[in-house]
Amino acid sequence: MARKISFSKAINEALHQEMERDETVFILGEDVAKMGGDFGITMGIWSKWPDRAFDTALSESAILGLSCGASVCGLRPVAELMFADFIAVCFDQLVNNAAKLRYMYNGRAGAQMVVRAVTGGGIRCAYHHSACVEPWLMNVPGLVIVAPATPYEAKGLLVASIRNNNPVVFLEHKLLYNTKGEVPEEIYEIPLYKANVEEEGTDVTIVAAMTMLGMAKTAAQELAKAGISCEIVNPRTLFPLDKATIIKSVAKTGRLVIAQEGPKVMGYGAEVSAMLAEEIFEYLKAPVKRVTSIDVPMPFAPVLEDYVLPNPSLIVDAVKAVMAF
Amino acid sequence: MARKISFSKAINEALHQEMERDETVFILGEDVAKMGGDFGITMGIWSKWPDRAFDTALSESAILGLSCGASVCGLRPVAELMFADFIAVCFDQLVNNAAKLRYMYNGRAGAQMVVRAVTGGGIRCAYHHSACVEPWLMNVPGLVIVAPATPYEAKGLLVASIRNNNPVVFLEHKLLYNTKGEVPEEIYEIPLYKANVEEEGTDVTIVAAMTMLGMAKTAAQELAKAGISCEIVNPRTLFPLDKATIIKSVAKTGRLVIAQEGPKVMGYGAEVSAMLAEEIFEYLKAPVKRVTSIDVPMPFAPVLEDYVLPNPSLIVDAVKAVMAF
Amino acid sequence: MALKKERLLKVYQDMVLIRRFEEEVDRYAKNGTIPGFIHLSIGQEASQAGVVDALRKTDFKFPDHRGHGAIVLCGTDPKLVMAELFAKSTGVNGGRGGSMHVNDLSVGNMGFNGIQGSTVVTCLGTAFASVYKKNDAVSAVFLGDGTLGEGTCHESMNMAATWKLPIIYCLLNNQYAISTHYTEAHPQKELKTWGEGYEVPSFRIDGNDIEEVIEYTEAAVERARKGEGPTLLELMTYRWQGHFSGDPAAYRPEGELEAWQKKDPLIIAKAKILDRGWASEDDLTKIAEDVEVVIAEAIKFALESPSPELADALTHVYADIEVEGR
Amino acid sequence: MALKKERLLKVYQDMVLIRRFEEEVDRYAKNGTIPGFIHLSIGQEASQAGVVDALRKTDFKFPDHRGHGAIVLCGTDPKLVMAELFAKSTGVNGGRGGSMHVNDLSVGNMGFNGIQGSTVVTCLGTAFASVYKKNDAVSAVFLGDGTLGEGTCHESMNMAATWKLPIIYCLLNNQYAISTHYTEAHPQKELKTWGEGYEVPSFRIDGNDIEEVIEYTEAAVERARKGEGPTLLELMTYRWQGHFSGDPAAYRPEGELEAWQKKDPLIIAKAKILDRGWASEDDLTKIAEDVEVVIAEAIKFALESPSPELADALTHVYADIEVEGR
Ligand SMILES: Cc1ncc(C[n+]2csc(CCOP(=O)(O)OP(=O)(O)O)c2C)c(N)n1
Ligand SMILES: Cc1ncc(C[n+]2csc(CCOP(=O)(O)OP(=O)(O)O)c2C)c(N)n1
Ligand SMILES: [Mg+2]
Ligand SMILES: [Mg+2]
Repeated sequence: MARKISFSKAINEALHQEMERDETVFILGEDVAKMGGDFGITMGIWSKWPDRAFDTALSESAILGLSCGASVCGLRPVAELMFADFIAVCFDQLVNNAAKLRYMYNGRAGAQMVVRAVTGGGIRCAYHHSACVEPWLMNVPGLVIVAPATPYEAKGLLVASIRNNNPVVFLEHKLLYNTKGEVPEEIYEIPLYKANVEEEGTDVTIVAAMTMLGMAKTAAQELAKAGISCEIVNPRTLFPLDKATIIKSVAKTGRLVIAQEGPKVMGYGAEVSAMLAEEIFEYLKAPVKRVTSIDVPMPFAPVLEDYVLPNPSLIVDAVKAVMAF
Repeated sequence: MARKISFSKAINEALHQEMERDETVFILGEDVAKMGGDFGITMGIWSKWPDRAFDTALSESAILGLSCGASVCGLRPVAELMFADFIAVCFDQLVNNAAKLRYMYNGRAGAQMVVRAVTGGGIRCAYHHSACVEPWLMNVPGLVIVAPATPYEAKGLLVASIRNNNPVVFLEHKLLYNTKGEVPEEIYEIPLYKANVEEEGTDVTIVAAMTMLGMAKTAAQELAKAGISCEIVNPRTLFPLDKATIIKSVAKTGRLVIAQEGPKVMGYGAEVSAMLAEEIFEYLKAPVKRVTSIDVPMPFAPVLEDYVLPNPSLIVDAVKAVMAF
Repeated sequence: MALKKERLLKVYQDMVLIRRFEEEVDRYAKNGTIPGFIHLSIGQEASQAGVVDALRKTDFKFPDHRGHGAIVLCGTDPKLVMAELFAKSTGVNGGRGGSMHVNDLSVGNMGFNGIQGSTVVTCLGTAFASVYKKNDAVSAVFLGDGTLGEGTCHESMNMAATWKLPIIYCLLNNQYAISTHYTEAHPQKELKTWGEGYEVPSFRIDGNDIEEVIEYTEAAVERARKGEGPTLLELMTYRWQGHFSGDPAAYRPEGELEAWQKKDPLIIAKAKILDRGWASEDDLTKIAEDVEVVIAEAIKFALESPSPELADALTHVYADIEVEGR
Repeated sequence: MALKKERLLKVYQDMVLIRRFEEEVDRYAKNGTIPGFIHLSIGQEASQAGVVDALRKTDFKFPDHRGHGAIVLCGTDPKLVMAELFAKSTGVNGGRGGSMHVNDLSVGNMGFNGIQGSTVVTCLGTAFASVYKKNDAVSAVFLGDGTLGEGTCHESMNMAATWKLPIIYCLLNNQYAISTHYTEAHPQKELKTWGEGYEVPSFRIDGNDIEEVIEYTEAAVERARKGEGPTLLELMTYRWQGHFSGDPAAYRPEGELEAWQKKDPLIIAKAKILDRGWASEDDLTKIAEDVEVVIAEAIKFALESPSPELADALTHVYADIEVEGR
């Protein structure tokens, strides 16, 4: 049976193998070099390539600005922003610089960079260390947002992201770091912009990414007992979205529940729902339900955070509701 | 007949009257004092209240940070950010400071501030001076986004925004500044969080804000000739959205077209559509169509900008399409 | 500057209190009782106690993320601070904020913002308000050597210096930002040089000597109250623990911690007290005992307090709109 | 430093060229032919021509929003720049960028970003790439006195100084940011003091004297190529026009413009040439005539060129994804 490693290890391995393969790849960020990253993800890179791993000051705009400029010179920066919440302090560099650089240079150059960011709630760090940032970025043409759910995806999608010539925001959910799964040792790519049908089903489609995928699977087992067959679609790339795969699934099941972390209003589930209402309205048999966090800043107390975050039983309820419609 | 003034004059008058009424109100921003603002909106305030109007350096994060701190001390800052695109450089101050301050202080204080920002395309200033920023902000609980479409709304909604105790992003569309309309001289409030049914109709609901309202009305006249009766709903407040009014209208017409400037993917139209698919799916008779900008950075050349922006005939086509469904 | 006897004894007790407070926090963080990340200020007591002591209750104090000490000394009952760290409903912020977000407007503790560099611009507003309202309240913001990397520091210092706002920038140079030494993140030999680039009075001082901290802070406060503008204090100190409770801090060279522990702010203050014959060992033991009572009460209170109600997650998002729960 | 004869004549011609270029741009902006906002660099020619002349084609140049002059002198055919401003498909950026976004990587013109302060961090990357690839290309970024207010300036200077990156910060102090005088937005008597806060060599120089500009830029270039790090040049100059073409600039005191016009960079250079007997009035008239030919051609080309095709709006958003039009 194949080798099992953790989500963190999978990312670390992808970085090592890409650094090995392509000397234009380098890493930068706060504490990513000598210490190997706040979450230990860049471990061992600096000792192997001291000239290609850089500890920076707390200057996120400089980190991304440098990455944009270096990209134009043909390099492939992989920047770490620690908590995704910090994208807010360098937001302009992402949406007005990186995202628009290729357009501005008429395709002669672009921001071929990866921004790794640790996303989501669950570790009791309250409202400045728990954000799901994809909604801030999905209205910005030029950006790519990748969201792996398993160690296998983490490695293959990161390799593809580093090789991709667009600015990629690579979301790493902190609750996934210690999850384990089968990961090939050799280097491989999982294509961007392609969703994955995780489980086939006939009654209802559940769209779920990152930690929500596991919750959706738990819910699906529960629902199977009640005789409800769920098809689970994992977007993998949140933006641009793989419309075709989602449309195909919902055209078959006629029902959709989106399981998404983060506030409901203008979460990425809104776009999934609106896209379907526009493209295959005639196939929809029931309301499109969104299972999300409660729309509040993330509170600190564990009981409160657990209450605010979505969970499998909420998915079960939502699916039963659309089935009962 | 009542007095007609321009959209800019209406905003200027609201500022003067609120400054007059409440001495905790002050204005700050780049060139807002002595020059009266890059767009002339704050004209005459500094000469009347030299101690309550402040020209700042090009330091948008400082402008908003100062506004947050001053709010906590009971003042009511009205900051101008010139082009809304610049919200990107102080994004953190809006989403992580202003938006969360009341939550953080458990209601003992909050960011009772207004951020005026000039939004949208149409003046050939390309991709860094044409943004529609509401999608960046609508997933952030705590914020309010107000979007006036007429001089009457501009005055009444700004007065309400200044008196409101939440952080309000007040969007002023550059193409509306010179439009004229009836505006009472006396001070008045138009309630926030309330949409307005601009025209009653029976066949289809068109949701349209700011400049899109005028386009929707033009389209509706055209459609009336074809015997199609449109109900036009102007959200006025984009976030939090007045769900009730939109739901009531669509429950009646059974059809919805959202006319929105800015890229389609994750534009605010996505939330309007998703909200309806969740709440009143059973009333929907046809696909929900979104008429938007093309999903690209805004190009400079007039022919290209006009091509990228939405227009009335696209609304006509979309309505005809949902009617033909 | 030598402090008066009573005052030195008082701030010594302050330092003993926050040292013990943090030691207990560390214990309950390590045994899993306290959730989330905890940044301990052990070793930095003189900087926290000195700055706070030189300010009034009505002044605006912005603690940093390593701020429990300053937070307690601002005047909030230690019980309520401890309960907040323990995520209890009786916490000063109802358990919604935790270690990084303890605030209490009634004592001028404006709280920290988890985004480094954010309070550095927020303090412009409290200082601006003092000028606007023509009162003499001063704003003091704590920031670390690493946080000085944020662009907001420039925007803040530039505006404060131009408008002569009453702000004291308390730059706690504890040598490291997580694993990165300040000399690797900044070009200056002394970080205070940065402040001179704005023509702002800037001083590098011994952040472990409570008398020196109070002397320079009082001078800065006086300038600020007189409308002479901001001051930058680079307080040289050291955090004994790693970045967070549990961080092995492997990035520190052999013996560095031990060298700094010889410069323990409590030992320095104690020596002064004894040298001057202002108290006996027994008197100081008595102080320690008094502190233990406070600490024990705080822990007991925190442990026995109930968790928040679920509905507490939903309040105060908006001033005028209710958020619906599940 | 006195330039060699040929070089002084060359940069004099450069300045005449960009002066005339801007005068024509102003005309076509005022008559509505050129769309959008136009920021004219008339009065700042010595700073633009001097800095560009001291650099190589392979160096990275980041013009500011008032950058037409520098843009033309980077080496792009003036025709293609003019056509870009006229929003024509033949423009160097196909008419998609316009005045604020003219770039041409083939001559090292990295273009401007409409968000002030953005290129100030982007240039970290081009400079970093020189170090990473072990070549000696230098990065030069133009920024205005107002733009110095942005937090990115701090993050950039802090990192560039710490890592000794080959960057020249060309701070064009033309006195105003729109209507705001630099003394109202910054605390320093001289803005170059800001750079000293990072222990970076910083100089305030006469931005209207082409020889002084070239002398200091060359020194900065040499330091950069030798790996000695960044330099800050505060170039004292003045924009004769308002902020944008059409701005009445009512905020300027009586006579200020006239005083600066006496310090016209072209007059200063011309006087040197004549004093040194390096050219006659006739020679200079000849230079002016040669320039007129270039300008006339550029205008003709721009006027006669076609507008972009609608499909041009859709290309190069992503490297690998087509955007669908209507
Ligand atoms: C904008 C932002 N970037 C990064 C972080 C993560 N972070 C939290 S504390 C810290 C180090 C701060 O170092 P310093 O300012 O010296 O304070 P110290 O921890 O040494 O007391 C970092 C990088 C953050 N919270 N916010
Ligand atoms: C982040 C940002 N804030 C504000 C603006 C609007 N703006 C454009 S130019 C300008 C003034 C710049 O002044 P300065 O840097 O001195 O350059 P100058 O116009 O004097 O050449 C302002 C405020 C902007 N483009 N970007
Ligand atoms: Mg530190
Ligand atoms: Mg200027």
